[in-house]
This record gives sequence, C-alpha cells and structure tokens, in this order.
Amino acid sequence: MTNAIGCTEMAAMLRGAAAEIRANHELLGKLDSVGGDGDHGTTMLRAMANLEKAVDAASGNDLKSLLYDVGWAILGVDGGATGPLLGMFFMGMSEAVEGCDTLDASALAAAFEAGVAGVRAQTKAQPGDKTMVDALVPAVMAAGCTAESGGDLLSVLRDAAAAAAAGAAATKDMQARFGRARNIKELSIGTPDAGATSVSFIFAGFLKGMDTNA
Amino acid sequence: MTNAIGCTEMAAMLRGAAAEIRANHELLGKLDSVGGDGDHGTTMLRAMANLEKAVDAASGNDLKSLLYDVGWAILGVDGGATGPLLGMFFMGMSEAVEGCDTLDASALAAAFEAGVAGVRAQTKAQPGDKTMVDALVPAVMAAGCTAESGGDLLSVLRDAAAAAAAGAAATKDMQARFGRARNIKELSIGTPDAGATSVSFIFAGFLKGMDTNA
Amino acid sequence: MAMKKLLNKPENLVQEMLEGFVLANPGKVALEGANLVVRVAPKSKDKVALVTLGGSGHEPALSGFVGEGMLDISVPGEIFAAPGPPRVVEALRAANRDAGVLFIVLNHAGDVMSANLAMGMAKKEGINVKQVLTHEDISGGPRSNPEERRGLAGALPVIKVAGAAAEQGRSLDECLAVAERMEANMATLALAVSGATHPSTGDVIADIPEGMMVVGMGQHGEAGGGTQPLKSADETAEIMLAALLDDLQAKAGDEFLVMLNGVGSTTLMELYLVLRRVGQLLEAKGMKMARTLVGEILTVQEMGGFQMCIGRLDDELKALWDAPCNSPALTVK
Amino acid sequence: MAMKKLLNKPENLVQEMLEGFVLANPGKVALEGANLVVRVAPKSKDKVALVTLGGSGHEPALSGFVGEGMLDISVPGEIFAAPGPPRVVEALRAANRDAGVLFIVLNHAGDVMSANLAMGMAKKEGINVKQVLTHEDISGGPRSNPEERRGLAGALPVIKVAGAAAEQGRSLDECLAVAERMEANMATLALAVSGATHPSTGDVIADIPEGMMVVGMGQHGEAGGGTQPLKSADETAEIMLAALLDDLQAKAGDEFLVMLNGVGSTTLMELYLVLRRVGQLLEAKGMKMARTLVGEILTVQEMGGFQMCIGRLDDELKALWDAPCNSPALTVK
Ligand SMILES: Nc1ncnc2c1ncn2[C@@H]1O[C@H](COP(=O)(O)OP(=O)(O)O)[C@@H](O)[C@H]1O
Ligand SMILES: Nc1ncnc2c1ncn2[C@@H]1O[C@H](COP(=O)(O)OP(=O)(O)O)[C@@H](O)[C@H]1O
Ligand SMILES: [Mg+2]
Ligand SMILES: [Mg+2]
Ligand SMILES: [Mg+2]
Ligand SMILES: [Mg+2]
Repeated sequence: MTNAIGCTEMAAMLRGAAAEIRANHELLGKLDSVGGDGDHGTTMLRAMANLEKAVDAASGNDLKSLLYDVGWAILGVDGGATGPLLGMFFMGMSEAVEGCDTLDASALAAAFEAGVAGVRAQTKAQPGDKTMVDALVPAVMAAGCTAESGGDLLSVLRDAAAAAAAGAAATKDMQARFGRARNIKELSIGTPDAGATSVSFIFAGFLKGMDTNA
Repeated sequence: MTNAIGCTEMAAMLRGAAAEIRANHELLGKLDSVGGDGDHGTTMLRAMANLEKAVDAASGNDLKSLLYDVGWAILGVDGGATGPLLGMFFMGMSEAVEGCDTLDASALAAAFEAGVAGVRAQTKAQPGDKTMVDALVPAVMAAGCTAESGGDLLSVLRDAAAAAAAGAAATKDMQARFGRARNIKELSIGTPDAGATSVSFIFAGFLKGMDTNA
Repeated sequence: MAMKKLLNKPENLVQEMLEGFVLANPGKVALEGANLVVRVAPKSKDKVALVTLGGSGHEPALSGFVGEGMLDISVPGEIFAAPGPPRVVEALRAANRDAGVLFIVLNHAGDVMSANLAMGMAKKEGINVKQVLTHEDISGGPRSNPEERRGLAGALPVIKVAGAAAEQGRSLDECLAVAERMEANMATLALAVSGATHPSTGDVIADIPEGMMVVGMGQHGEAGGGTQPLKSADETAEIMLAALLDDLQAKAGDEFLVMLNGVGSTTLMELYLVLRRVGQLLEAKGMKMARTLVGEILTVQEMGGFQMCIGRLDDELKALWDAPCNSPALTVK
Repeated sequence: MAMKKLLNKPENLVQEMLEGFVLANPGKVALEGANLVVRVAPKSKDKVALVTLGGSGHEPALSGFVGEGMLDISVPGEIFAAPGPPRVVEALRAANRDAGVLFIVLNHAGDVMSANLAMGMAKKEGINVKQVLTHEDISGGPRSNPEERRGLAGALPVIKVAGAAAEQGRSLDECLAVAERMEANMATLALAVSGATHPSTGDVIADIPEGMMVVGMGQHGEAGGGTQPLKSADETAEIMLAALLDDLQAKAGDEFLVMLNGVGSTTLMELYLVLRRVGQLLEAKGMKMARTLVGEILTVQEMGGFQMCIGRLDDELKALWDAPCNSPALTVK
C-alpha cells in the first residue's frame, strides 16, 4: 500500500464506501424505520450511486475537485437530512485538500476533520444526541491521534473505521435528540442510529477500498 | 275481534307492523349486508318511526287519510329503494279505501291488492326476482282467496301473513335481479331477500296488531 | 367492529355533516327548508335551474357541486340512501321557474323511484321539469341495456356542461340536449383495492381479499365480479381504458375528457400515475386527452380505488366544460 | 407487505407522478429544468416570487399550490425527503428578479439544511432572497422553543397570504412581514387514527393500535406521544382546539382561520363534524371562526386522521386570504 493518497487512491476509497453501503442498505432502512421514516437505506443507495457517477466522471488529478464533485453529487440526492449532511462532509474535505496533489496520513486526518466541520455547520447535533455525529466525531478524533503519533495511512483508516463502528454502536443506548427519531423520545433507546451506522460503513468502506485485505 | 276495520283497528294493525319490524331490525340489516349496503334495518326503523308518528298525529275517522299520511310519512324516509316502495304500498291502499268508513274482509284484501299495485308501479321487478315483490304478491293473493271464499278478517290477515312468510323464505333460493344485491349475481343465492323479509314482518305485525293472541 | 372514524351519534350524522359543510363554505352554499343545499347567491330566475338528489356518504358529491355554473339545489339523503319524494318535491318547487328545471338523476333504484314519484307530483303542480338520467357504469351491462347501468361519478361532467349552458341562459331543451349528449358519450368503470366501513352501522361495505383488486365494484361496495390480483398502475390503466374505449366505440381522432375520481384512500399520487398512462395510451391510438380532472369527486368513505370516467367531447362540450364555475368542490376561473 | 396501492416501479415514482400531475393541470403548471414545478403563466417580473421545497408523497402539497396568487416555483423532493440543495439553488435562480424572492420553508431538518445551503449559494450569486420558516406544530414543544416545532399544513395559509401580497405588487419585505405575521399567529396539531404505508418501501409508516388515536403524530408517521382511545368527533375537536387556543393564548374577540386538513383516508364527512364543533366552541368563548378551509391539503398517503390548524386573523390577513388565486389544489374567485 502506498504512503500517499492521490486521486486514484481516493477514488478507490470512495468506491469502497459505496460498496459497503450497498451491501448493508437493508439494515440502514430498518434502523431508520424504528423512529424515522425508513428511507435511509434507499437514500444512501441513491447517494452512493451519485458518488460513483461523480467518481466515474472525474477527470484529471485534482483531489479537491474530485471531492467537490462527490459532495455536490451527494447534495443532489433528494435525501432529507442525509443529502446535505453527507454532501457537506465531502465538500468540507474538498476545501481542506486545496492545493494538495496527494495526502499523507496527517493530511488525510485533517481532511476528515474539515469534513466533520462541514457536517457540523449544518446541524446543532452534538455527540450524544444519537446522530451520525456520534460516529463521525470519534472517527475523526481517532484518525487525528493516529496520524499525530506517526501512524501510516492504513493505520489512520483502520483506527478511524474502528472508532466509527464503536461510536455507531454506542448510539444504541442513546435517546435521539435530532432527526425524525427525536419524536419517539425514549423509545429510540435500544436501536442504533441509522445515520451513525451509515458513517461506520463508510469508514469501513474507505479502509476496504484502500486495503483489499481489510 | 271485530268484523270491520275502522281507523282504530287500522292504527292497531299499523302499530303491530312497527313493533314487529323493531323486534327484527338487526336481522334485516344483516340480510341486506350480504349483497346490498346493510342499511335496510335502520331504514325500516326510520320508516316505522315515521309510520307511528303519522298514526299518532292522525285525527278523526278517515281511513283514506290515515293510510295516505302513513304512506307519505314513509316516502319521507330517506331510504333508498325502501321508502318509495313501502310508501307507495300504503298510498295504494289509501286510494282503494276511498269512501269507506270501515273495511270488511274483501275490502281489506282489495286494499292490499291496490297497495301492491302501488309498489309495482315503481319497479319492474317480477315475482322470482328476489325482492319484496316476492312476499307482497303471495300475501295479497292469499288475502284475496281467503276473502273470496268467505274468510273473516282474521283469516285474511293470518293467511296473508303466512303467505308473506313463505314468499320471503322462498327468496332464499332465488338470484337477485333487482336492487343492489343484483350486483353479486349468483352469490345472492342462499340468503333471503331483506325487503321480502321486511314485508313478511309487516304482515305478521298486521296480524298481531289485530289479534293479540296471534 | 371498531371504526377508525371520527363520528358522533349515528342518528345525527347527516344533519351535523350538513351543518359543517355549509360552515366550511359559507359564501357558497346554505341549507334551506328540509335540508336542501342551495346557492347563497341564487341564479337569476330567467335561467334554467339544475336540481339533483342522492345519498350522503359520497362527499364532496353531490352537494359539493352546488354553485355558480353548476347545481342550484341538491337534495342529500341519508348515508347511501336516496332522499324520499317529499323533500325532492320541495326542491323542485323551490327551483320552479318559467325557464324550467333540469333534474339530474343517477341511476340507482332508490334515486330513480324517488325522482320519478317527485317528478310526477311536480308536473301535476304545473312545474316545468325535465329529467336526465346518468347511467355510464359499463360494468352493469352493454350500452344497449341502459337500465342495468349505474350512475357513477359521470354525473359531474353532466352537471358541469348543463350548468354552464344554464348559466349562459340557454333554454331547458337546450340544456337537456347538452346533458344528454354528454351522458351518451360517457363511460365509467370503478376499481376497488381496499374496503370501507359504513359510517352509521360500522359494517364492512366491501371486503376485498389481500393482494386483490375488483374491477366494476359499485359505489356502495356492491360486488363487481372482476376480482383479480392487484396490478400496477400502468396495467390497471390499460385494462380499464380498453374496456371504456370499447364501450364507447372510440375511433382515432376522438377527443376525451378523462376524469379520475379517487373514492377515498387512494392518493392523488396514484391517480397521477394512472392519468399519465392513459394519456400515453390515448396518444398511441391517435386519440386525444383533451381535458382532465383528477381528484375526489364522488367518494365511498375510506375505500381504496378510483373510478375512471371518459367522455367524448365535441367543441361545444369542451367550451361548456371550460366555462367558469364556483362551487365548494370545483371552481373554474 | 403487499401494498394496496396502484404503483409502477418505485424508482420512477416521483418522476411519473410529476408527469401525471402536470397532465392533470395543463393550463396551470408545468415542469421546468430539474423537475421544478412552475406556473404556466408566470407572474410579471416586477413582483416578488414565492419558492418552496418539500418531499413528495403529501399531494396535493406543496406543488398543488403553484399558481396565480400562490407559489411561483415548488421543488418537489423524493418521497418524504427534501430535495437536495442543487435543485433548490436552480429554483432560486429561476425565480431571481429585482423584486426579490420569498422562500417558504417548512421546519424539517432535511428541508432546512437543504434550504439554508441553497440560500447561502444563492446569496453569493447576488440573488435577493429572504426566508420564512413555518413551525406551527404545537406538539413539538412550547412556542418559546420554535426549533422543535415542525412545519405542517400551516404552510398553506402562509403561502396564501404572502402569495396574495406578492400578486398585489408589495415589496419583498412587506411580503415577508405578512408571511411572518401569519406564521406567528398559527398553531397546528395533527391527529392520526390509522396508519399508512410508504409508497416506495411498503413499510408501515404509522402503527396505530386498534381503537386508538394519536394526537401530535408527525406527517411521516413520527410518533406523537398522545396515544389514547379513539374519541368522538366532538370530543376530538374539543381536545385539539383547547390545546391550540392555549398555545396561541387566544382571547375573546379573536378571529380565526380554521383549516382542517384531511391527511388521507379520513372523509370530508368527518371533517365537517369536527368543523361544526369547532365553530360551536369558538362561539361559546366569544371568538369567531372567520374563515374556514376543509379538505386534503397536505396528506400522508392513506393515513387516517387530520391536522387542525388555526390562525389568528387581522383585517389585512383576512383580505389576503380572500384574494383570488388559481392553483391546481386551491382556486378562489
Ligand atoms: N438534524 C440532524 N442533525 C444531525 N443528524 C441528523 C439530523 N437529522 C437526521 N440526522 C441523521 O440522519 C439520519 C436519518 O437520515 P435519513 O433517514 O436519510 O433522513 P430523513 O430523516 O430526512 O429521512 C439519522 O439517523 C441521523 O443520523
Ligand atoms: N328495484 C327494486 N325493485 C323492487 N324491490 C327492490 C328494488 N330495489 C330494492 N328492492 C327491495 O328493497 C330491499 C333493499 O332495501 P334497502 O336496503 O332499504 O334499500 P337500498 O337498496 O336502496 O339500500 C331489497 O332487499 C329489495 O327487496
Ligand atoms: Mg429517514
Ligand atoms: Mg340497502
Ligand atoms: Mg379521502
Ligand atoms: Mg384521499
């Protein structure tokens, strides 16, 4: 595995995320139907189809515009809360990679952090509110720590994926304070959050896209 | 029991019919719900309430106007097919008793016959078509025969009631060709017709109204 | 059975419903006499009046079409039951005028009997009334046997064109001719996909097996015969349209009004899918979907399904269909 | 689960529905660009334009209110899902004009995010757009906490009064002020008595126990909390109206618009019973039911139930409510 992520590698990561979501979309719909409207699985499918179309269409070696196009394509999904949130994750990453031809471990971690900032600009949801923020924030924190302590790209992705999965799992015991599931109040406790689970699949897919042994 | 029916006796007959229908309205609704819209029981209740109101309000000794008022009151029920048919039965009787202070056996039979003519002017339904005509026609024929062969009023009423009941029972094996039940075609076979059953209760009630031992 | 309906005492249902109906449309309709639904701003007396009658429980039909360019008086009956002749006579009297009264009757036994008895009485009183009977339900039997055909939502186009003609000041015979031409060129077929409950008795008024649909079911849940597996919107449109075009012996070049009447719980979304397919099918046959109306016109409580009504239009009928009107359930500018 | 719906392929549902919708209303609306619903006869460019966005599956809302005196552009999303910012930006660009654009957004997370992102981009492009956010659902929390309150069918009165103001040539700030005054004086509460199915997934979107009703349920089946035994129409009206009047701190002398929005399978008949009782209750309190609207405005598929929306009116709002309009789902002469 390479020590730098250029457009080819980023495309592989993105396709990995799409594949992982596609393999798990039924679960996502089921989780959303507990307190939400059950559309999260199909919305994520549409989002990933748009993502792949943008990756296919991307030409040249511009990381920033690859991520911008992916973000814009996901924003273009008529997907309730998911489109803007997930779209802005990639739009945020795009801004952070301005001027980079490739990303090393800390640049990737920084890009993830900017992505999360893009998401958090859209919502007041905080960690603990049972939303995708609960998977995003630990994933990005883990990526930052690993990069700071000198970990390589693969370790960054591996730790981010593990933290996202743990963060998503932890939403099971939370009560939803954002999104449609907020309306069922304490009844939301006991089921993991759909959006957080999506994020955990996305990070798992990033890893698989880069490391076919993962 | 008297040998002549004046207003008092006719009022008793009419009230007898109302009482009999009231005791059986649930069955009427059930029969109508097989192929029709299930409202025949409540319609008959409303019709009988109107009948009783008209009887209560009737003043004086005019048989014709008593029957006219009853007919008009039943016509005033918003009762789909039942209002016009049953209303015209009494309107027909009313015309036939023109000039009579009281009715003997043959005058009563003739009044019934005129009532049936009033009904049949409203519908092309023939005996065998599974409608109230299947109870009315035999009832009136029986009344006519009994009167012609010298039977007294009570025999006329008893034979009419028996024939109406037999006629209604016979509709069980018929296929509806009129009314809403027509639409279920052969599925209407096996259930007696609601309107014919009503007619059998009305004639049973006439008898009970005149003969409290019946 | 526990109904999933918001109701009060069944014996007051129609009365309370009518009170709410006029409260909902205060500038348009009012109750008069024996619960006759009349226009707040009556048509001038030198124009033909339109009167109809029919059972309740099908809202907005028929009283929802009382208004400018539409009906003058509607006589609402009990739930699914025609009003009796006395109230109908009263309506004909209230509508009485030298210009005459056009009396629109949907072919259901009770309605027809009540209408005919009332007509007879009105005529004896010297009221100038003529009747048009609607019977466009092709599931009742062939066109040659009109008595067996029920009157369904096609009453609306008849009311619309005759109402426009009356508003224009045409004579009773002209209004009648227009109404009869619309009627003769209409065909309707009903489809049910789920049942309903009778709001007074709570009885199930159509019991449709899971995963099935019934073509030709009547608007009180009377069985229709054509029970078959539930089809897609496109296939359903094809089946129904083919039967209607066949009944009307439609030819290339014909122009149609296509009216889709949702009967209760079927969504506008579904009706739009059906309309889209009807438009494609007509175009492929060289026919034209010249006018459309999609919505709830004559409902059957919460039944799922719809009535597809098509009416062949000529230029005059088109112009009358397009004429302005203003009623609680249909307003055309 | 076998749905009792007439559908084709789920992935084409919204596209086909929109095609049918414009076919059903050819003189009024058309599709433009990325499935923006626009007026066939656009408003003159010197008048403020009204734009909104929202998920599909709620027909006639919101696109059914595009027309003269109402909306200029509606951006329909997928089933129950807001359209993404790119199409919304396109709509704002299409509406762009010197007079400005009033952007009406219903408070649902996805709609708000998409709207805000699109607004930000539009403003960067120099488009003069101002937003009004509707959040009149009192079940979300107290009036002091507007973010928690959803936007329900009350979007319609806001569209109506602001649309009338725009048609009269008032400035963007005046239109915004009118919209915000209507919004600030509205309160809505939803009632569900039976569930529905999601037309793409077939999932049950509200599971209401037999014989129960839910007060405060959201328009996508989000649970509401107030599950209780099904009440009569009168009692239901009392419970709901009391909560709404309390929220609005209504006083004797207040005049209200009362809007009853059937969400699917609940009949007009039932809504009329409720309206009748609301009228009586307001009168008893010395308040006035000054305007009414009863019908299907913003539906939730075949769900049973309705939304009661009341809005305090002043003379100006009354005049704007009464102003003419002409859209597929609402026409005022
Ligand atoms: N306001 C919000 N802030 C943060 N995350 C949200 C918010 N609303 C929804 N989400 C996330 O989105 C997920 C639901 O996404 P989805 O079902 O696609 O959208 P919608 O709720 O519009 O149907 C939730 O599980 C949650 O993680
Ligand atoms: N056209 C008709 N001719 C004769 N009898 C009829 C006709 N239509 C209905 N009936 C009688 O009326 C009965 C149904 O009455 P009811 O249920 O009160 O009226 P509706 O069918 O209008 O609901 C039938 O059982 C039948 O006996
Ligand atoms: Mg969702
Ligand atoms: Mg019946
Ligand atoms: Mg409905
Ligand atoms: Mg509906």
